[in-house]
Amino acid sequence: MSWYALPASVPWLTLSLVIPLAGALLVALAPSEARRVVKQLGVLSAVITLVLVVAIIGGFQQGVGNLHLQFEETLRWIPSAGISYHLGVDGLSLFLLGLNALLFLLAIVIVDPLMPRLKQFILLLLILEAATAGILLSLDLILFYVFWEAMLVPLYFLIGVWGEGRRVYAAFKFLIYTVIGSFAMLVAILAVAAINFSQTGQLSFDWTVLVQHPAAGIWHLPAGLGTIGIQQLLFIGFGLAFAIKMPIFPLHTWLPPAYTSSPIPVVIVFAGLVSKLGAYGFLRFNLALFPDAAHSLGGLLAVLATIGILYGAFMALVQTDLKRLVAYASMSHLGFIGLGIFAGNLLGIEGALVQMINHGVIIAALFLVVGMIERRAGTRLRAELQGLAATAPLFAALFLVVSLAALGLPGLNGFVGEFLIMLGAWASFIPMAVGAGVGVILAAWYVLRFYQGSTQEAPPRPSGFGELRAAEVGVLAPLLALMVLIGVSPAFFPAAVDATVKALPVLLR
Amino acid sequence: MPVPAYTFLLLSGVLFTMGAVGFLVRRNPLVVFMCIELMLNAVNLAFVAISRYLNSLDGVIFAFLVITVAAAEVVVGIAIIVQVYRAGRPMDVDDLDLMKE
Amino acid sequence: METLAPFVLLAPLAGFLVNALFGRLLPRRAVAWIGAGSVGIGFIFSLNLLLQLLTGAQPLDQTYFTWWQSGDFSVPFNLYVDRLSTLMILVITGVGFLIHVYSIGYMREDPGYSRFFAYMNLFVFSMLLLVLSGNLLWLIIGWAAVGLSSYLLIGFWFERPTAVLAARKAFVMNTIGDVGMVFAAFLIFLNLRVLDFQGLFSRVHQLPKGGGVITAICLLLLVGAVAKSAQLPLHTWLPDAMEGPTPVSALIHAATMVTAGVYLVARMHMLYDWAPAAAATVAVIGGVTALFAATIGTSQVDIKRILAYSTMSQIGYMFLAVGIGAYAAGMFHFMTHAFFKALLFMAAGNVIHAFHDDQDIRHMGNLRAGLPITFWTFLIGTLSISGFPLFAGFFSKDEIIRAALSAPGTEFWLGVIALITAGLTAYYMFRLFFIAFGWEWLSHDDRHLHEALPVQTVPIVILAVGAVVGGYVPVASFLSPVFGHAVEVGTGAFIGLAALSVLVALIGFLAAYLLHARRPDLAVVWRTRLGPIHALVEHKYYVDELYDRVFVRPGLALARFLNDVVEPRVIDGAVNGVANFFLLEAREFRLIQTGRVSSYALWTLGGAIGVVVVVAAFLGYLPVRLGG
Amino acid sequence: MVVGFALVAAWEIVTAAGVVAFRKPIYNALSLVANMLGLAVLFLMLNAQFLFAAQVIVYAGAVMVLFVFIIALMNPESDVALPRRGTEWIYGAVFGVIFAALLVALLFNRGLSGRPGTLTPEAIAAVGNVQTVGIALYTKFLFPVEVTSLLLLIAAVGAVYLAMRRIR
Repeated sequence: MSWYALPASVPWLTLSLVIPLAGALLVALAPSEARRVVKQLGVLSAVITLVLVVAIIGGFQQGVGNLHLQFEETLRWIPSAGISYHLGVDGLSLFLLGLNALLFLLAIVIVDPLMPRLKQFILLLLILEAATAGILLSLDLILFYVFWEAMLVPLYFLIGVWGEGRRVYAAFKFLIYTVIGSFAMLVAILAVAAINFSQTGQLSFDWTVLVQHPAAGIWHLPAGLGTIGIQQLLFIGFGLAFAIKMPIFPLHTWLPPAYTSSPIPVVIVFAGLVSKLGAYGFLRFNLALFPDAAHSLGGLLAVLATIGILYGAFMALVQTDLKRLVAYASMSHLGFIGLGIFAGNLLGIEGALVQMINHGVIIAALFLVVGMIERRAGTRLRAELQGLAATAPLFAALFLVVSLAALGLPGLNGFVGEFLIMLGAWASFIPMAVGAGVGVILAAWYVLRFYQGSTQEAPPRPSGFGELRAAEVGVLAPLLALMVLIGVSPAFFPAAVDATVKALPVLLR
Repeated sequence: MPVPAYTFLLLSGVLFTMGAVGFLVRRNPLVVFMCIELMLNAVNLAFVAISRYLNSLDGVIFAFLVITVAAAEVVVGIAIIVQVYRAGRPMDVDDLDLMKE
Repeated sequence: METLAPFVLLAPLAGFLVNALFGRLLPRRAVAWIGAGSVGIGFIFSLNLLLQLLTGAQPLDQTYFTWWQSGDFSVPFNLYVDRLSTLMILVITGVGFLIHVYSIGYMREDPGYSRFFAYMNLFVFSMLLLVLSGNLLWLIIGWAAVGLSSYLLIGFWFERPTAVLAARKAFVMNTIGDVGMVFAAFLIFLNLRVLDFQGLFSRVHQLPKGGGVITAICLLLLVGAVAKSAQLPLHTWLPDAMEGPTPVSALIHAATMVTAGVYLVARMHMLYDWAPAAAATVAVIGGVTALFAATIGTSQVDIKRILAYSTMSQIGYMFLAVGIGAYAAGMFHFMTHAFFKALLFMAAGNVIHAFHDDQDIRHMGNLRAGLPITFWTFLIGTLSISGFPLFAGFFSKDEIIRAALSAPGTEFWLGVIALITAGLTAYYMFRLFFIAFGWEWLSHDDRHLHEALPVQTVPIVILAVGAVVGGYVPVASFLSPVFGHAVEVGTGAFIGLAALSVLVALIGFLAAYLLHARRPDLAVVWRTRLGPIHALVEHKYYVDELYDRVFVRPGLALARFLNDVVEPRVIDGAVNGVANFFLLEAREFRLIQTGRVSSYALWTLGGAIGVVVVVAAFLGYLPVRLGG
Repeated sequence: MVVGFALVAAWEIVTAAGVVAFRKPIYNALSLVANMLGLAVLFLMLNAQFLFAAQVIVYAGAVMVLFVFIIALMNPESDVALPRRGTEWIYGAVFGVIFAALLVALLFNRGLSGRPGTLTPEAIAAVGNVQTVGIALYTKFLFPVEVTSLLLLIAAVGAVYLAMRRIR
């Protein structure tokens, strides 16, 4: 944002990875009976990380640096294989990094200090934070892969151990899906480096190297079955991992059980952030490294994304469990992000980028609201809730703002992204934009059913539903502030990401 | 060079494969461990051979580290086996499926 | 002017923020002062803007900050103050202020007092934003924000299931319109690379006149206008919206918000002039809606619903006007309509309060003694809307009918429809008046009806003055810098047409007098004689039922089908099927999770082989070659 | 030299087969000792005297003593008594053959390539084998060595911990 210049001698990005890990170490060393200390350590390290990340965002300067990357750090790791510890931040990752720090802080703040195995829970959350930050920051494909896999482990345990319902089933389904995707990605990573080696004679897994030499060539299928472009193959390899993570229809069936089973602090970062990492991966790798394939396969993926928008919206319409409802709503919104990415033009991609932030903010707030309802009412079933606005007007008011942002009301943040995405989609594939428009109408329908069903009509049910406490307002407040800020004046966003997006190879074709 | 490099590598590959097959087909945990040792040794051989033919010490050092790690692994592994044995479970890796859901 | 324009917006915004954040802590009197006062301040600022324009100031287009800037997609936040928007903000803040004052009395016993004023202020702010915005994007933001405040106020009494449903219906239908407008914005930007009005108006002629693009743009804008203004076919939310408190109906669903569609077409008149087919569509929709709603209005018994259909019908007139290019006439009717319809609604509110929230006109009657001020002002409003000579409605409606009749071709037939509608209007309004305010035949002398407080009656009286003298305001010449000068008709034609429309209104009045004051038994006879037609009209042509069968139920059924069949059986089933297919041979390996070390090792080895094969193939170490 | 290598290689394969095939664990263990000693000889042939010593001391000495000790302590039944189940071993064998074939194919297809370093046997001999290795260990590879030592420590602690508690 160019507010100031940070001294270049400090490894800022490494610090933002190390601080959560250091926090995790401190938590590990603390006695597990000292619940308050454990939680405060967790909160403290998340706060420090957030401050650091905000400092990085403030010191980010648009259009500066090699490939617009800033705060770059490179350390030799396995030089003979062209693998290095290479971190950097640019317009693609900058605000996601901030979202990461914010959501993890909120997640740790709302952890119930009396929960079983509190210490391990916070420990895993902090490790997860470092892993997700690493995914956003790494510029080396192998390093990226390491973080990508490292993310899986804490997430698996957070769902499998602290989850609810069929938690082991949910965690395992998630794991299987992800591992299949990861395998495809690993093969593709190795292949990318190998092809680059055969084309340039330089063995490197470095994104900054690979991005300058897109793979070329065609593979002749055996027995004259036709040909397939190498880029397309690699695109599919990477894309499978990211499409599963997002998820893109029809690879989504792990999502409802996983979100429904996750405890609220986990689902906030899971839905709010981890799903965005799939979209980020598409931008960082698929669109940057395989621009030709992005053009040839973008249409297909845009169709799938649009189906996802509509499918998620219809599913959300009839869910009875609020958590499941929000899970499908999230899927529908992610369809928008996918559509923006695969529209493959400046506005679509910038819309997708800003919508990634918006979606993180909105979905986290929605799940927070569901958590508040569940904690008070002891149920998440829509049929058992009614009229809560009468006993908890403040809750209803904040819930309303969140709902409006979720259905994309102009003036709040959801609209900004959806507008740009649909504009970008309209420029590329008009039918997809129209489909997305139908999704917006459906969103108004299901979000209002959700909001009105639980807060309106009379008599209030359950009757003893209490008003929000100051701490809960405090947790929602930063999210609400972001909703309004991004909705009213989002100009800071393109000011920071424009240069990076414009330089994406897919736009230069 | 009286013995070509690839003969060492060939031997290494054969030993490794034998270890892997043993690992897969044997069910006595102690024997399974021995098969792992066999595989590690095969890899060591490859390291040292390549190191020798490239006039470098890196492979030797790596083999040294592998030996160390293998020792550590054997210690922990055997400790676990002893525990399982003391708990009265059968000595069959196929019956050790506690990791199942 | 630069400094003043934002304050018109900021005053109600401040009122909203104060009442929303601290309203529950403030005393009611303070809430009322803030709520009404902020709109009053906005009115004073608007008057000042008017004064400046009248004394020769140029229209203002001032940019305050940038909303989004990337590539040539640049959207500022700018305000555009010309004579059209000034007329709008005068009506919004002026009538709005009176309705706020009225609400102080009307809502005095409601527990949600501060919430009500917060919502009302939010509405005024949003409406002003809509009108003052200097580009399409912020117009859309204001557009949606008025929809939001309308939603909030329709569902103000959220304990009532009907109100909740009505609110949701209004919101979803308006969202359809919003999406239409957003698409129109896309087409505009992608073809002309601008979204601000000045740029748009200067570049619109780059498009071929009457071509597909400009027609599509205008039709998509029309979707938004139709949804917001409750015109066919997106009209069904407006009658249900009467679930909201009566001041809301007066302000939002009569005077201001529902006329936003008219404003939109008038604001975009350069586009509609460039797309004759789209403009004709606007006119046809307006004419048909005017007649359609008027017929429904003849058969309803809920006082607010009759007024709601009347509103639809009157807005149909305005659409007709702007559709045939008589923009000034449409805006003129907008202004007079704001006066008399707000008046009618607020008077109806007094009646409803007097009858303890009973809205059925058949339970009312003979109100002259109990509610004298309400009675006389309602009569003025009725006369005005029916187009009786020298009242405001007479002038504005006549101008529209005249414009339509004097035009050639199909527009002439629209003029005929407008004439018929004028007669129907007089009929249903006097039917309402006779039954509800009544003559002698239904005497309830033992009732103790109380006239409303002065805080409620004074605004009505002021509006009654407006409903009389509003017709003498030279709106057309005031707006001539925006729309150009209207075509003048000769004096003879003028008098002839005026006489015609008065005649038609008189017929309507006499019919109402005969059927509902003189011979009520005749009304019963005719109702049975017209059996099926009456039922069709009484059930609003079954449009609600049609939409329910065609959209709502199939939508939910599709959703259930996806949820119950497709998701578990097809998609998840396919996933599990793939897994089963590959693992069929080795049942012990069921989904890798055997927990057995050897099976894990087997998978590992298999994976290693796969990786080695692929990498080797890529590097060219195998006879099969992959890659470059 | 070639004859020596052939002998040792044959020895290696035979003993490895013994490790895999013998039914009684004590025979497996003894085969493994023999195999490791053979490997040590191969190290010697490859001019890695230091590793030769390490192999004999650590593997053939310490590790194998541990194995034999445990076998003697527990006297586990041999595999023979256990009924054969499942078909995994077929997959194992098949995969093993494929893997071996792949390695061989790769090896003969491309041979070896790489950038030779400077530490020829003569250069090493000039300083002394152990010294060269020692210098490399404590300069260039200091960090891995330290990490490995930490790993050893953890393993020792873990083993003690495991031995102390009874699992259910």
